[in-house]
Amino acid sequence: MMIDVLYFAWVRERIGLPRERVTTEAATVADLVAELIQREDRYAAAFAEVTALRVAVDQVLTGFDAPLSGAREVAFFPPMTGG
Amino acid sequence: MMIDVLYFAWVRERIGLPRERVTTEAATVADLVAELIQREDRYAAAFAEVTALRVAVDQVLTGFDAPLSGAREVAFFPPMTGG
Amino acid sequence: MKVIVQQAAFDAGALVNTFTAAQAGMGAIVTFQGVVRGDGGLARMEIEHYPGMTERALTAIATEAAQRWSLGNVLVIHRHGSLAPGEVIMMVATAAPHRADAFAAADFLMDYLKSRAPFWKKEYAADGAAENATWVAAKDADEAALARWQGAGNV
Amino acid sequence: MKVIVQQAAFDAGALVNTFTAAQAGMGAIVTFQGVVRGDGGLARMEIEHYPGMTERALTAIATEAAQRWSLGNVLVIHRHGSLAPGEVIMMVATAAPHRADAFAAADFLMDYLKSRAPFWKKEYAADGAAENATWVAAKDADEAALARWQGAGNV
Repeated sequence: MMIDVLYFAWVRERIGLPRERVTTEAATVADLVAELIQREDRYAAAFAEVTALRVAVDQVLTGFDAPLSGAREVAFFPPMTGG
Repeated sequence: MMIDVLYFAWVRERIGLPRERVTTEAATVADLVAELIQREDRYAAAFAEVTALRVAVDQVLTGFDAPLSGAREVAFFPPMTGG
Repeated sequence: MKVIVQQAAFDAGALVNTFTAAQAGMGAIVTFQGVVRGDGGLARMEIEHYPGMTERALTAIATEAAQRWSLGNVLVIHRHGSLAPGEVIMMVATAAPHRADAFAAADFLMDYLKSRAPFWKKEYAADGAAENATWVAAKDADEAALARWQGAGNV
Repeated sequence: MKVIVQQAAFDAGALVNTFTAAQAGMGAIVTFQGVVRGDGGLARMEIEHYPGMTERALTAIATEAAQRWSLGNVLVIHRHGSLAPGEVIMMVATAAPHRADAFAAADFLMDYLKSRAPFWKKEYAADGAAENATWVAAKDADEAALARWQGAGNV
């Protein structure tokens, strides 16, 4: 399946791009992260402290164990600092 | 001594005037109330439920046992309802 | 710190903007506005106050708030006289480095203002007859609310 | 209920006045404004957000507030892009029949907005150099603040 993967804040800066289209058979967010880490060092650097990250699937916050079945958009980012 | 006595809200309405100058030797607020009640029925009516009233001596909230020595202004009114 | 008691209507938005612009280093601004509700056919209300004591009481409450919390500034403005439903009765504004202080101080100011500042509301129904006008009774809940602040802030 | 996400500055006072005037039967209006603090020589900050999700998250938080408390209306406005010290970052406004609900809902909105809406702040020092800019770290206290709302309101 094809998924749009988005990166924000320092995750975006470490990976070096704001979004990309990924072809994957990953069953969960965690599986997708494992695949991305294999690709290049910059992904490994961005996902080094996965507990420091947040993830949204189709624009809703969720956990790293969330299934990706049917998902169109997955976003990774640090904890939010709005307000 | 001479004291300005002020009345607000329904206390003012029951007594029928907003303020008056009173000559009194009352030692405390409670003594002053006792004197006023003796005067006329309208005072008795206003001070019938003294626990429902608040008092300020020289513009500071206090209790009915407060001394009047040196006081220039005593005000009686119901609980406040501002805001 | 600024305390204003007046009969005239005020422009709450303009006051808020002026208040916000005057702060330095304050990250949080909280405002509360009290508005006349038209419940039960209320036509207007009259707010009586105690000139002199009103300003003293509001200043004392604002000073207490500034001692309890880390505040950059406090504004209290309260009207008296005749007000129609929808009119703004009063406003408090607090500025603080952090939001928890700004919220707590505004909440505190309102609780104390309601039960400790000398204002009294009289409500007039649509017929406007003085004999049908009624003084608003203080709520036990308002007095009870003060207990929330025992030991709150830097006290 | 209204949620606005924009780059442009907004007139907080004008928005507050419009918000207040639009209420019927609401006795209490609370607003919170977040302002850029110039601490430590901050020259400006950049606020990044997640278009699409931002509006969804803010709407979800506002809806949650409206379910928990008796509210007449909720407004949330948040800027993104470049902001200088003293500029207003965002504002929430709540209208309720009674002040306790208006205060609690505004406080709740802020806590959730801070930790659950996808905004990220990057701070630039006076030299403006991108390599010296730092992402603001989330505070443990902000996450902990959410626990305050377990079971609060009509839930």
